[in-house]
Amino acid sequence: MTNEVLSAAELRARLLRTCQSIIDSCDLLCQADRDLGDGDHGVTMARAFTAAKEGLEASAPVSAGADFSMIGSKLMGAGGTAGIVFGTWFSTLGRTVADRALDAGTLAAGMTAAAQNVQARGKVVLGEKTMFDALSPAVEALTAAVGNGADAALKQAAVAAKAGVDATRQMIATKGKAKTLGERSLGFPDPGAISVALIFEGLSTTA
Amino acid sequence: MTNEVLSAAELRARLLRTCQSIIDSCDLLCQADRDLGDGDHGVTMARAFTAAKEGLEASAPVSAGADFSMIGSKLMGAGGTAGIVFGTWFSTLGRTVADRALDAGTLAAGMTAAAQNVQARGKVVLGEKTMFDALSPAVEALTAAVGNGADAALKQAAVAAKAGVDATRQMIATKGKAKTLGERSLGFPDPGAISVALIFEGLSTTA
Amino acid sequence: MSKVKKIFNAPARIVDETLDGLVALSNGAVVREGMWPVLRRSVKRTGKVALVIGGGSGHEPMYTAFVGEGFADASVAGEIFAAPSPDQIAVAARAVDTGKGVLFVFGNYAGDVMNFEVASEILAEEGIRCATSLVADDAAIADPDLKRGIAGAVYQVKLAAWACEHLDTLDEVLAFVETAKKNLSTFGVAVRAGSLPHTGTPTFEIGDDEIEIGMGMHGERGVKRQKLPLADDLTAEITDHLVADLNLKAGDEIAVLLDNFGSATYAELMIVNRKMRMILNERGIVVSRFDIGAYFTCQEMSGFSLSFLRLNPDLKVALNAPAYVPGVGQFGGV
Amino acid sequence: MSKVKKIFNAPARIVDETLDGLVALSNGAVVREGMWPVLRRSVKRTGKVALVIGGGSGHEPMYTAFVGEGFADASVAGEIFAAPSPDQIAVAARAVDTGKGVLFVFGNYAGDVMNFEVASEILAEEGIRCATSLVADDAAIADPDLKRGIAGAVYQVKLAAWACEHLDTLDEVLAFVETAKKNLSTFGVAVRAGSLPHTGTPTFEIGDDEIEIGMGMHGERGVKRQKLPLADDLTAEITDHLVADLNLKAGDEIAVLLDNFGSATYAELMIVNRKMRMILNERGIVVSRFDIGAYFTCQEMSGFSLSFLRLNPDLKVALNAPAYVPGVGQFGGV
Ligand SMILES: Nc1ncnc2c1ncn2[C@@H]1O[C@H](COP(=O)(O)OP(=O)(O)O)[C@@H](O)[C@H]1O
Ligand SMILES: Nc1ncnc2c1ncn2[C@@H]1O[C@H](COP(=O)(O)OP(=O)(O)O)[C@@H](O)[C@H]1O
Ligand SMILES: [Mg+2]
Ligand SMILES: [Mg+2]
Ligand SMILES: [Mg+2]
Ligand SMILES: [Mg+2]
Repeated sequence: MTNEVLSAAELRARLLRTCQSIIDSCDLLCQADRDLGDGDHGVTMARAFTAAKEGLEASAPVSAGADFSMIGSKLMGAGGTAGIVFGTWFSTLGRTVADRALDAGTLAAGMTAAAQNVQARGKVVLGEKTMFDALSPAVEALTAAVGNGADAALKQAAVAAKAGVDATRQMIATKGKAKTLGERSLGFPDPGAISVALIFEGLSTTA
Repeated sequence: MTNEVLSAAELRARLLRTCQSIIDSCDLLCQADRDLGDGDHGVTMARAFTAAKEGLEASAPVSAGADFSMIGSKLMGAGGTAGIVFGTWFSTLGRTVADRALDAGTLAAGMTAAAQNVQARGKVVLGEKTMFDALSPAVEALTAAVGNGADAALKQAAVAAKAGVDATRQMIATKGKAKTLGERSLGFPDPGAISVALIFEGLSTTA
Repeated sequence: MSKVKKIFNAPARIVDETLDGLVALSNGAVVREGMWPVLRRSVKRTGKVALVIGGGSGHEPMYTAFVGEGFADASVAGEIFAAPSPDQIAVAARAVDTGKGVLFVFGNYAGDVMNFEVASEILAEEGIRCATSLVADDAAIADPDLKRGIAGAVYQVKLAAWACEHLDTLDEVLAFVETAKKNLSTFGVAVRAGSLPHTGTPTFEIGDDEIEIGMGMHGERGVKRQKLPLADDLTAEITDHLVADLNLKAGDEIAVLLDNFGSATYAELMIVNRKMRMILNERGIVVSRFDIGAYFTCQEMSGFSLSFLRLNPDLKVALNAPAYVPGVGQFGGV
Repeated sequence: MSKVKKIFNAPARIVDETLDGLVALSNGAVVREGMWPVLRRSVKRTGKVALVIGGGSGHEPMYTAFVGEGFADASVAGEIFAAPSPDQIAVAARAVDTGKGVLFVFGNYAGDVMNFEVASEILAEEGIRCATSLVADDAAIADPDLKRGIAGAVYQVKLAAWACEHLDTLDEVLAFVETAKKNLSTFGVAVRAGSLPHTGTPTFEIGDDEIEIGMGMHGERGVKRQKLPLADDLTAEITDHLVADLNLKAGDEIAVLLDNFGSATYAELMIVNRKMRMILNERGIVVSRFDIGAYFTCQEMSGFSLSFLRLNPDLKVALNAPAYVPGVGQFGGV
């Protein structure tokens, strides 16, 4: 089934699955962060998305914007790099989407604004081996596929995010905890980028 | 060859080999002490017998008594339980043998006095799972075999010391670092007893 | 590989219960701000720039416990190795602001920088002025923007506290600390990683004869790995590096902080201290204050760092001002 | 199993270089007695009973560093986990005897007992009177003869130092310390063993979910092994044990020393402190002094001990007398 507009109920279901998928990936994300950072990315993400999930479960699905905002503020409250970066993403998305119906164009506009805010907050550019290296190509793919509807666009975004993760393997980190590793950061995928791919996978998957 | 009297030169050769044998047993003795104590018995014994060996090497073999005394004071200076206990043994032996020729009777008298002093210093009785459980039977065996000459008596002592080591396996420690282990000390041989057996083996072996 | 065991009730309760433990031992000197992971002096000081410190937990006693005489007005504790969130930081700042603004001192890590930045924006909207003096003392890294904040934080916070106490405006305080920190440099090494209590897994693997040089404080690795050297050679390398970094000359006076990352033994630190003193003596550099202890830790990481602070009359007064925090006791140096 | 790495030059030089490191940081307050492993105050005190402490090394800062105001006149350091030899002990005693005799305070271990005994015999022949107050505070062991000397040593040495300073004769000093120590009890636990630097091998193996209860200070094992409990349950067990051992009642005042064996994290200690306070509060037992730190360690062993000292007016005065040792700093408690 192709959704030209993602209903609040359908989005809610996907968001809940996304939360669960992050929570279930705790060990995987921690291992990725042990290779490059301080080993806690999974713990922080799981804590943040548990709070987000609880927030969703405690409220009725009113609008896409409200759900994104709720998640954004829960992530932001979880602390850590992950909390502020992913929180900025979802908060901006929520603020931009607001109470509009979630069609491909609205989603693309929201994601584009979100990626810009993440970039600004993180003072990050492409190629620094961060989650932005998955987020930015995903948002671009989503925007490029906007004519195919929200569902198809999200699927393209998920593919691009995964490719973005792979691309981070070849990057030398210049932001985050891996920045001091120099060439030793080569060969490992960025943990935050993996989280981005998991999120787009969750958002693009029907039950 | 049976020595009715152990010459100062022959004793010296055996003492040097004994020192070396203890030094070479460092790991074995540490492992035994890890099972029951603080894991350092080999280190202390090796340190003590290295000092003893250096002392011997720096002096001509004048008399058995002098060699025993020299070893005693080197061991005593090495510190630790091993230093004081084995130091007491050799110091007393040296003092008792003094400048007498080392026949079986003199040796037995010296060893008997030494065992008594060790017992007094350690406030230890048989069955407490210490080096005394190898030393005491060894000295008894040596004394019993005194009529067969010094060499044969030392060989009997070595056999008894080994049996003493085995017997410590079945004992619950009530002295030394293992005393708090209770039944957990069962099954392991006492490290100090192993050292005693190594020493009698060294003393009873011709090159 | 065997798991690292710790004594706790639940990983998610560690930060909370650590704060409660600190309050419990302080005889009323420090309290928590509600249920927040914020520790503050129980008696609110007035008419001064407020000092708020913080960062991820797991490095105790830094930053959490360093609240009290001669140190911060409040600390805010994130989860282990994770920066505190903007709302937590804002709570800490509001609790101690006296109208003269708030100085934040925390380490130069992406997460901390971003979270404190958002908090500052929130507070600015409320009319509370905030300024930040980043701790970025890591001599292993040349680029100033990339320098991490490590154990020199202890000195930087102490100097900041003095400035908040004795200087009038937030701008003056900030200028003092920013100038002071140019004299501060730290270098760390580790032979074994610490582990996150949640996973019990060391944050990095390292060979039986290797050492990580230029170590950070979260188990993120250092700048290079090499064969384990003799203590004297290692100490010489570190000492020379710090002397060069601060461009120290004969006759210079310094304070030295020898920080235990967690499970270094006291003997190791003494062996390092011995050699460092020999080198500094030879060069005519005077150690006029020395602090040794596990002040800024990384769980059970085995390693240490040396921090040098070049002293001048002003910094000497500031550094040697009386300081006492309940969870650590007197901080008077030798 | 991977080796434990330490930063040193050679195992056989660790004790020596630790002593040199202590002298180097002390600004002249302590010196070595010749080349001996003996640290003493550089200015010889007169007209008082002298206090000499010591034991095997590897537990730093105890005993080695605890020389100075409010602590010992001299310490004598054996090799790691090995008692000092009689001649070393005698050197320490001779260096600080003022004619009024010497009190030895050291732990109840076979090696220490025998070596100090022989030293006392040597010194007696020279006309120096010595007496011994054994540290035997281990609450895990019921039989007084078998009790080991663990972290309560810090308090016992401090009380002994006060007595040496304020009482006239060796007999009076000994009587004071022997009476005082009846109020002292310690209980330790560990989740991971330390290792001897010479071998780099932990002194015992322990399962991924086990804890050793009633732990000693040399890696010799505790009195039992059990599944790792929650921190609160463990703390309750230890606290109850100590309360029973000292027969503490509501209204009693105690001092508490929470000792880090080596690589316990500060957070773990705070979690323990938190629960201990709750239990003591409930029972009406007042903690009027608290000391926390890695004072008596066992290499990188992971664990801690709680020491309770029941206070009375005399012990309070003695325990709270000013104390400062260069290698540790102020020892003032909270
Ligand atoms: N400046 C930055 N901007 C955006 N993302 C960043 C930045 N620095 C780091 N990250 C992302 O954060 C991830 C690490 O998250 P996490 O482990 O939660 O934080 P921390 O590094 O504080 O432990 C990295 O993998 C990277 O993707
Ligand atoms: N009271 C004692 N009398 C005689 N020997 C003892 C006594 N206590 C312990 N020992 C011996 O000392 C040995 C341990 O020596 P060592 O490891 O060097 O000393 P420590 O226990 O001080 O580490 C034990 O195996 C035991 O044989
Ligand atoms: Mg991380
Ligand atoms: Mg031993
Ligand atoms: Mg982190
Ligand atoms: Mg020993």
